[in-house]
Amino acid sequence: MDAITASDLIRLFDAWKALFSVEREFLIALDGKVGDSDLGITMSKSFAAAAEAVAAEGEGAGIAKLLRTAGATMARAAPSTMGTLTATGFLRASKAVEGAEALGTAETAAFWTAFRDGIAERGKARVGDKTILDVLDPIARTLADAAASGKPLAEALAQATAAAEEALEATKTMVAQHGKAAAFREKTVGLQDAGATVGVFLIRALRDFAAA
Amino acid sequence: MDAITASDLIRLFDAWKALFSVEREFLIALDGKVGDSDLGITMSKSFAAAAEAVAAEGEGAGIAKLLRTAGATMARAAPSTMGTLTATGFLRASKAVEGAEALGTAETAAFWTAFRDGIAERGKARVGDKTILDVLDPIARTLADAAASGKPLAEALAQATAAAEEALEATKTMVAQHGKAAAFREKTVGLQDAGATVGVFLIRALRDFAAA
Amino acid sequence: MKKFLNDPVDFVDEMLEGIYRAHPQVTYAAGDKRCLVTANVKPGKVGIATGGGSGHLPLFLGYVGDGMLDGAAVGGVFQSPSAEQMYQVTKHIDQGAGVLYIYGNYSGDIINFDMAAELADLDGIQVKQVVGNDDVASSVVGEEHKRRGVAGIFFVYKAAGAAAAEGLSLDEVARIADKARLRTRTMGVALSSCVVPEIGHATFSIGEDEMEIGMGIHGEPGISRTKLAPADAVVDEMMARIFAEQDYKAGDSVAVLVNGLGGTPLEELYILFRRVGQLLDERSVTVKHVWIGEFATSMEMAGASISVTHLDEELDRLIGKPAGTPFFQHVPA
Amino acid sequence: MKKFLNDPVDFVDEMLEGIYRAHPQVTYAAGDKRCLVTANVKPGKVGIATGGGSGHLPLFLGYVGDGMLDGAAVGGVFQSPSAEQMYQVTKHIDQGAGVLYIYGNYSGDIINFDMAAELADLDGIQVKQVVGNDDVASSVVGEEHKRRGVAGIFFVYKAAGAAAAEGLSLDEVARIADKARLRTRTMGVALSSCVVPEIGHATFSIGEDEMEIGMGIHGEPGISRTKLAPADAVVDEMMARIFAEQDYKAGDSVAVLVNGLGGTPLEELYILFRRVGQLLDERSVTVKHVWIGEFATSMEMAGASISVTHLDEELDRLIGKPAGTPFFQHVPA
Ligand SMILES: Nc1ncnc2c1ncn2[C@@H]1O[C@H](COP(=O)(O)OP(=O)(O)O)[C@@H](O)[C@H]1O
Ligand SMILES: Nc1ncnc2c1ncn2[C@@H]1O[C@H](COP(=O)(O)OP(=O)(O)O)[C@@H](O)[C@H]1O
Ligand SMILES: [Mg+2]
Ligand SMILES: [Mg+2]
Ligand SMILES: [Mg+2]
Ligand SMILES: [Mg+2]
Repeated sequence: MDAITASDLIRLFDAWKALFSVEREFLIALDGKVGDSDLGITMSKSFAAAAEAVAAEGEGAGIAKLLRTAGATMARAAPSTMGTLTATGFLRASKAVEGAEALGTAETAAFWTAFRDGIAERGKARVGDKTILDVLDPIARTLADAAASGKPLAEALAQATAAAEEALEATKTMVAQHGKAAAFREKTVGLQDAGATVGVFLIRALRDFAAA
Repeated sequence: MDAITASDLIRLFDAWKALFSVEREFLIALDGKVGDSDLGITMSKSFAAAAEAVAAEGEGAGIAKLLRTAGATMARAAPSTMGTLTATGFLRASKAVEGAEALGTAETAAFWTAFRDGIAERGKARVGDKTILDVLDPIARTLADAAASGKPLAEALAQATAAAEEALEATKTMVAQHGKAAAFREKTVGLQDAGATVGVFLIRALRDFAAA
Repeated sequence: MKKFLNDPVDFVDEMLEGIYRAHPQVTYAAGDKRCLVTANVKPGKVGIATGGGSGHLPLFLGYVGDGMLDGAAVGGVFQSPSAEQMYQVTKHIDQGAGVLYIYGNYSGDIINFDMAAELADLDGIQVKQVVGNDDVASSVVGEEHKRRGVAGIFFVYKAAGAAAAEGLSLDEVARIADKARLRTRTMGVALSSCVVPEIGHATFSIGEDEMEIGMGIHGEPGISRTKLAPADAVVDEMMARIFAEQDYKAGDSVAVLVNGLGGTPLEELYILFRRVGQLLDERSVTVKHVWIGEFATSMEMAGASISVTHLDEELDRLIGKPAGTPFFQHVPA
Repeated sequence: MKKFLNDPVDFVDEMLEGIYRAHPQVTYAAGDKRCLVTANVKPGKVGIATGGGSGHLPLFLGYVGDGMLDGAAVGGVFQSPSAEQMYQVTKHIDQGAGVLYIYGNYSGDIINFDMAAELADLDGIQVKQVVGNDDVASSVVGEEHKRRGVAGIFFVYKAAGAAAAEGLSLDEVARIADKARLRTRTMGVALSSCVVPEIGHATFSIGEDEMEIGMGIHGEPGISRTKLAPADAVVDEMMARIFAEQDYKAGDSVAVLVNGLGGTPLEELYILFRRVGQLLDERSVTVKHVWIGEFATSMEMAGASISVTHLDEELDRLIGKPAGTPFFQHVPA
């Protein structure tokens, strides 16, 4: 597809919900290594709640409103670090695409840029700190470049996903600076960051959704 | 010996001290079956303290005073049930032999009668309740009979010891009514009472001491 | 044994050193740290003394303070203090109005308190005794005199302490203590053992999924050992036994103590109380006073007890009165 | 898992039901039991809110009451409450004088309190934040902003609560809270693990004869795991790290909190305090205030922490002021 409409967005949340239900145990185990094992629980809970909320609201509400509903729902459903950060991301993305009828490459770039900035502001982490930000930053940059050079959405998302996957791999070399993992210091080297993994899951599912 | 003098009494406490030091672990184990395992500790502690106290006081104090010192010392040294009961026994025995220069059969009978009565009064147990009283009662009765019929001390003590041993055996059929053992109710049947065992130890050592 | 201690032999005395350092409101009599007394003896007041083994903090010494007790003789872990120590506490706190002993029904304690009372009597100090026997699980109805004293003694202290603070006579304070005793019942449940420092290993063993209803606070055997049931079911069983003891009518009121034995988190005690409250609601019995926390422990034993005092007007009023000790504060709303 | 509970999923909510049943001094905002607020909001006073995961009773909600805090957002066990819940608490307790957030330095809590502050700001409610980071073991000097908040937050609550009760402005209350935070240090030691109800097994494993110095109250890794040492040696090591942090001079004074993590008997905490007092004596540092007991727990974890606040005159005075919550009473002598 060339652009994501409000009705697409509702189905996208369904896809994300299904994804995190499948990856629940994997994320629990991943967060368990240097954390508290809650990530799989909170992500599956919050995306399930968001998917239901946007479906209940319906496409008539429009993209921005749907994203706001998703963010607000997630904040309530799973107030963990990642739960609140992703909620913040969707709330900021909502503002960034205010008035848009559909998300083409430019709007999708604006979406992820706002998503990244919101999380950066809320979490006060920097790129290189071994957080979700390490994949959100290349996602936002790649999409902005793609938008500037007028690439179609599917191609832009494929590039963004590749960049995110590479960035996720790079988190293995980093030492965690934030959250529960930070207490484990050098022991976090060699492990991929759990939050960054969530970032890759999000963009990968979006790519597949747009490619379908 | 025909009668126990003040200097004999000091040596008798030494014999009791040695006895309870030897029987310490046995009494710990016995009290541990349906109690709190402290009997071996408290008896060895209290007789050691009493033996030292009467030795320090010296024979010049006389029998009654030595017994009072022993009782008061034991009360302080080991305030467990049996510690305080035996302390009470010695304090009452002290009063009963007030003025006596030596303990012949009559005085020894008075001693153990007071010892028994003191413990009965303090502990409010009855014969048959599976306590030390079950051996103190036949000891006191046997000695009183022996005194009435003018038996020599050694013979009287031999009879009393035999009666005590029989009575101890009989505690096996009883259900404990007092102290920590009471909580175990029917489970105490088949076991000899720990306190009654102490009673037999006391009279047996006295018999051996008087026979020597 | 996982304990913060130095030499196990010094456990009680080092604990007491910590207590005297922390709390200038208490001091000791006769040069013996195990004769703990209030630093603030009230002239003319009936004295109240308690005592018993260590290992149950805040019981026993923790209730020495304003509106509660005046002294406590402190024994070794789970061992009675000596008659001499009780007597020294008695002498120190007597203000000419006599002294009431309130302690738990254990033979070692009884025998020593009896002896202390005799010694005090020789000094002309009038002594009365009330012996707590609230543990329903420890003997059947009709044999209440055989029952152990456990956490419910807190309500006896509270009522008697308030009565003494009001200036009542020894006879009156003893009457009130005895009434509180007669109207108080406790049921306990243990999930794990305690460890006595000088012994160094668990007093008893219990399976990873088992509970023992009715176990005593020194590990005395209880009524039944079964698989750990849901909290509500545990409370239902405990409260059924408490309800069976007294005639509770709609409109009656009670004081409730949900007590942790040492190792059980406070969160769980509130989950237990939630169900206690529901059961009392069902009977239209009003909870006038409630305390939840650790009031009578057994070292690190995991478990809890529920104590209920069937109130009359007098007990209601006295239990509600203010009190202040280093371990227990009650400031009426 | 040996716990008194029904369905683990209901653990926190059933605990809260018990709390609301027992303590009419607290209620909840916005129809959400996890938004606990005082029933006795003081007109015109600066509001103080806290919040954090459950499983630490009496932390956090236990300090809501007179002279302390006005509200607490309650999370799942070891999980942050939501920004929405914090915001609802904020709205309820604001009396026009603004609201101070005091909570521990954990990313989930920070992110949610930040978001709540943003929401409150939209309503025109002024919010300030002080984030407790007293745990010396959790990061080195120079990186104090990375340190976790643990039991020492009690002194921040106490000082700020007293300041707010005196009618000081939000800026002043925040200044005092921040000073208390900067002058407070805590060291912890764990002997056994806790069990999170929804997980059902120990968070970490530790040998039968081991201790971990510096472990966090959710089981975060500490500084060193060694054989359990005698109590005095454990205190010496902990206090050496606390002394190294601030310049203690003869004649200085401190407030001390010896805190049990849940499974450790009170007796042992007094044995620890005995040694703390000796070490302070050696430096001629005076203990002006001391609390010993369970103030910030980690479910049934065995272990303890020592918190020390280096007092100045203002903190001394404020920490000594009266306070009364369902879980904590302070009645100055
Ligand atoms: N300050 C932060 N900014 C951005 N991301 C963060 C921050 N702190 C933690 N994270 C991310 O959150 C992930 C863990 O999320 P989650 O399990 O929800 O945390 P917690 O269990 O501590 O609340 C980490 O892997 C990291 O990517
Ligand atoms: N009321 C009593 N009267 C007489 N003897 C008693 C009484 N209660 C207990 N005993 C005796 O004490 C013995 C246990 O003594 P001890 O171990 O010192 O008790 P505890 O450990 O309970 O203080 C019992 O075997 C019994 O013989
Ligand atoms: Mg996590
Ligand atoms: Mg015994
Ligand atoms: Mg405890
Ligand atoms: Mg506890």
